[in-house]
Amino acid sequence: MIRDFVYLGPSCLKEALTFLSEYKDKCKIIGGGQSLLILMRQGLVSPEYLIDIKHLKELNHINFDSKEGLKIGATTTHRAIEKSSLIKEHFPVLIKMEQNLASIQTRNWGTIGGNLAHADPAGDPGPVLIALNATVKIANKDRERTMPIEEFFLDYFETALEEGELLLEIQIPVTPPKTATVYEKFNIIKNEQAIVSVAASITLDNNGLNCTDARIVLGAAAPIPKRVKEAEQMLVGQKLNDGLLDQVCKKASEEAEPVADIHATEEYRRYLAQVLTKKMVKNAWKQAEVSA
Amino acid sequence: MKKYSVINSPVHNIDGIAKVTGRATYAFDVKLPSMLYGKILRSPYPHAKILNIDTSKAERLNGVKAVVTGKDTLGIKQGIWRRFKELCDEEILSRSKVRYIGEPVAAVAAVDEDLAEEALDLIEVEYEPLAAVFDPVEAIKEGAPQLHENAERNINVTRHIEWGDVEEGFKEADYIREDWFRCSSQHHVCMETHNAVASYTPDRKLTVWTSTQSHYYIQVLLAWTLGLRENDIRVISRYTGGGFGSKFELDSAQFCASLLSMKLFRPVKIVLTREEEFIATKRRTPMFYYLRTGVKKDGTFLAKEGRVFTEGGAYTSMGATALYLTGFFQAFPYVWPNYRYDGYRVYTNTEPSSAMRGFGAPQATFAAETQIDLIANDLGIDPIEIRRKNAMYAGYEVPGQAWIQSCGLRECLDKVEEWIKSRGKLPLNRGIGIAAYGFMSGGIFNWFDTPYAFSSAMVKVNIDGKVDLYIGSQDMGQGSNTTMAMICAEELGIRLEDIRLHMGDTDICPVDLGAWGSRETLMQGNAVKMASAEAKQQILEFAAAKLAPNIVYDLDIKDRWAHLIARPERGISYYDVVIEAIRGRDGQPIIGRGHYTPHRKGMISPAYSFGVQAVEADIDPDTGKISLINCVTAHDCGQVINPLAVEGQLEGAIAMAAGYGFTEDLPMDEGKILNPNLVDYKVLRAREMPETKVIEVETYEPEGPFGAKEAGEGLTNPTAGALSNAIFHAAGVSIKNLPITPEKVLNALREKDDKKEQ
Amino acid sequence: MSYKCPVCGKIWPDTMNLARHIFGTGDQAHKDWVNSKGLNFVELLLLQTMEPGNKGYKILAELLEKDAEKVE
Amino acid sequence: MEKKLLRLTVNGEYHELYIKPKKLLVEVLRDELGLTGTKRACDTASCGACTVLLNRVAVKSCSILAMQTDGAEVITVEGLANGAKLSPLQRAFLDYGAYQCGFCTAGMLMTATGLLNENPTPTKEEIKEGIQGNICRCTGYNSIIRAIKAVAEGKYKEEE
Repeated sequence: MIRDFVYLGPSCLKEALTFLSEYKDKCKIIGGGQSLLILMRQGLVSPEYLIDIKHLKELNHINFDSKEGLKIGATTTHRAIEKSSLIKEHFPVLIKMEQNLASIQTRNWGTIGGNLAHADPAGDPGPVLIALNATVKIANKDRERTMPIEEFFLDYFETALEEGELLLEIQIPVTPPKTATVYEKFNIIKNEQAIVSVAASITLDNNGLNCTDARIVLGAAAPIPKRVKEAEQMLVGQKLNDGLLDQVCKKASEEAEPVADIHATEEYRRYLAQVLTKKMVKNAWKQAEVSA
Repeated sequence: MKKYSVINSPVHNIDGIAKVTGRATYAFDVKLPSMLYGKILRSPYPHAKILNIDTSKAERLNGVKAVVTGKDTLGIKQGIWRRFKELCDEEILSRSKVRYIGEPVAAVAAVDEDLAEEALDLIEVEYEPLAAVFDPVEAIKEGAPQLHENAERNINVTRHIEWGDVEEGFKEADYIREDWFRCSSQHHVCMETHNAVASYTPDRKLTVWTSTQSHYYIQVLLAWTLGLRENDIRVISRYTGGGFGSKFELDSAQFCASLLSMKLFRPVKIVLTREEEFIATKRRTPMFYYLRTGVKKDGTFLAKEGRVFTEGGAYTSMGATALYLTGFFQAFPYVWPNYRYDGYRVYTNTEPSSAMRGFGAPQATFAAETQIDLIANDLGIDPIEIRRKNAMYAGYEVPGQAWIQSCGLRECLDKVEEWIKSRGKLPLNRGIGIAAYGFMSGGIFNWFDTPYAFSSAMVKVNIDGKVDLYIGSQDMGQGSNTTMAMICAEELGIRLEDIRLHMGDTDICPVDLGAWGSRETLMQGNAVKMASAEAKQQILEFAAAKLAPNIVYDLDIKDRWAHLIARPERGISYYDVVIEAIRGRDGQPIIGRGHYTPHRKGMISPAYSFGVQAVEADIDPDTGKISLINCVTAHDCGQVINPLAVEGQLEGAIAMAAGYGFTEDLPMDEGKILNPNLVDYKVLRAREMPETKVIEVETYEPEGPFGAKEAGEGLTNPTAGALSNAIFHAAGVSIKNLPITPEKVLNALREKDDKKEQ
Repeated sequence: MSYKCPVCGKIWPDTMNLARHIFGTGDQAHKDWVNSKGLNFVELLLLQTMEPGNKGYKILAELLEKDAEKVE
Repeated sequence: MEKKLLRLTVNGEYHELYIKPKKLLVEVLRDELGLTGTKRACDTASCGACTVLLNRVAVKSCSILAMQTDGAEVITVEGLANGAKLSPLQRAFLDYGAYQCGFCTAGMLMTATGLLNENPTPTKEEIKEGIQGNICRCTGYNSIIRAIKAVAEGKYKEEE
């Protein structure tokens, strides 16, 4: 049962931030509420005040600039991202990720900001955005700050957002040349949550031979979307070969910190991390070779 | 000229428009003036004594109107096996003891749902936790915690079937194989959760709107447990949002809402949440199967010995029937000269297991069909061939059990074989597996101890030719309303739109035992046909008088034309003759009555459906993940009445049975179900469905209306077995433990590789 | 010749069928009768299931040969 | 708890309601407006039975705070037919037997309507993706997919 609360519909971002600073831990932000309302119904969250930012135009945008890269407002719906021609052109991996994220109904109403702030370790955007080297813009009523999205996730359902702070925007830098990013999740029923997911981003030198940068991120295999940095390092400076791939994906599964639940044992999750890492690194590499 | 003018043609369901326009009113939608909302407090312990319940705080909460506990009941231990007292073991609000997590201990009525829920937190229950047991094999051991006084070693029911001489059979056998199988549980997941609106009025009459498969059973069980006269209770169930076996026993919503309403003389509505639905209704019976099978080297079946322990959960419910049927269908659909089955249903401190679509047969079919392919493989015989060699046939008698009057199994095997051949060579990591199956068309057993006929119907012909058809059967989506109307129209020689159907209301409808065990088409169908024929006969008497034919001529009605069969042009309009007939009878409407009760039809059922299903599946060797590609079913349900409904039943059964095969399960920890929601409980969705194809193999069943048999429930039997065989043929591993998860497949593949290396 | 169930009076062609009937019915009355004869109903059931050879039935059938009323 | 004003146009009718802020859209539709065609079957946004069109796109009304829809346009299953004229999808569902117990049907119809609003000619795979968020326990989906495909292929025109 959802407990009663005071509903606050700020008319602008400034007012929203003022409410936040005023009600602190007594309040919660609601975007699309696709996760929050379920928690509230289960009585896991029962705020006294609910601040609705869903309708704030200032936070609902998708912009691309060849220097600054992509900027997605926090209340942009998943569906808007999925349908954006800008994103399709510059970050197709986000489209594929969105197409397999929950149901169309949920994507129609749910927001990217809400998804990230919920910080579900099995969430899809986290790993991809980390692989894309994204940063997030955060603000309270007095100041703004940005941080790599990698540092945004602290623990299960816990983020770096401090009291009074709001997630405003996701910023994705322009993709370096000879770079490709891919993502895949393993699940039994399509569009449901990942049992394990892997995002990989590979950058090659100008001749498309050696790896100059690699980012590999595991989803649902740790308390947070987890970069497997040792595995990444093994790739840097190397040429693609099966022996290397085997070592890399083994390392990735060693770096994973999965837990068992009713959907999979810890061992199986580790194993999936290995299988998917191999597949993703290979795919990213192949795409990077042919990319501009 | 077509043999039939109404049946065997696709039609819109007669309640279709109500359903696609949102006008169909389910009990879930019922709202009455001054209605209150109820909630049920449930046990957090798998096994505990109730020492005391203090409801005073809850009663003081503003807006709470009443709280009831076991003390407010007559303390009757009820059950659906009314003939056997000791199998009636469930008080819906227990007075002394709880035996599973989720068992009701109290119920609240308040002005709104949230208040009722709040009040639950204010009820103080003092429990004395008891040692609990969850595994039947543990529960049967000496010294295990005992759930029920009279159930030594927690043995609830045992069933034994035997024919021939099994020992002799094994002596003759060239090859004997033993296997062990674990069949998991499954939840019905009806889209409409269990619910009831009960309204007790000062004239001491109780009306209950509810979602049920049998309004008659609910009427009787409520009368018994509430101490009311049966027909002072009216149960209304116009629409039922899915049943699948979960909705013909008395449930906590029906009982608690009634109890609260009787205390308050106000309508009370209780709707179970999805979580309550999962933890505290009923579920498919988990089974541990041992099979020992002896065959000749040419594949001829000689002897089979089956032993089963079923996880009964806390109460008997319908589990006793599932225990018998799994034993019977373990020998289906083949000729076994020697067979022995010993089945044990063991009480455990878990949610009671009971009836679910297939009723013990899907478990039996999974184990049997998986083992048959292993045997065929061991002996180097083709899976189709070994089944063809041993298939049942029309005229076969299952010794002491059943008589098969119609059986299209061999033709089904031929059709499926053709399809498999048409697939040619399959790509790597893909396989096709088959499973043969059969099912009953309604049970002949009467453990409910009804004095009524199993099915009854009434037909009333009005002056304008419109016909009122009164039936007791319950449409829960399977389309029985339409099927019955079609049978009535066909028999009377009129059109579907001439029928006005009355169902789902004990005040109006003649008794039928309800929609379970695939009863309706055959049993209710026979009653409807008989009632229609009786009405038609009365009309034809007047037609004969009018047409004055030579006495040797027979008359009939077809497409609203009453005529001489030999000379169809000599006739009279149905409308005109109806007017004549009613006038001629001093204005009485024409009334036909029909009923059906099986007599001398063996132990199980008057008729059996048969079929063969082929499942084509891919396995990802890297992850063990299974994807369904095709599912083709050749199916003998006798004469098809409603083709669209048969196709729908078949495809729906595949989705549910494939779920049983590889995604659905109810994992527990100390009796607590760990996935009581639709996020963690995985039902198949659109993207997981294979292409489906139905091949109708028509036979004529003498016992069925127009030769019709069961078509729907039995279709859940083959899929899990066919899937496990597909995996066996694709990857050479056999998984005997449902559900067949990617992890199990992967581990099996690895074991296989390890063996190779050694 | 056939045999009458000492509990419910049902007639069976031979004592094996009668034994199976007693197990199959398995209600309190039938259990009690078996136990009253110095056998343990549950132990016989387990014997029947846990080991091949129809042992449980046979033991009860032997008892019935002596105890059950025979009818022409 | 103070009630708030909610302005909502449902099936073309404008409503002003005072509701508790915690009310979900599905509760307003079913309990306040008596539009019980929209169902609820899960509480976890899993089953899609509560799907309605909100400003022409399909959403799950069990997971939307009614207050967040202030000023919006909602279409429920009751709004699909025009008098006796059923919508193409409704007619296709009848012809293909794309419903059985009927409890998921409203959600399926609204999801499919939303799907065809944005993409009038979806492929079979796109249709499957479109209804992936809706559970039907009776039909096994294939008849529903056939019905939607038939409409997408223009077999059913809007009735004039």
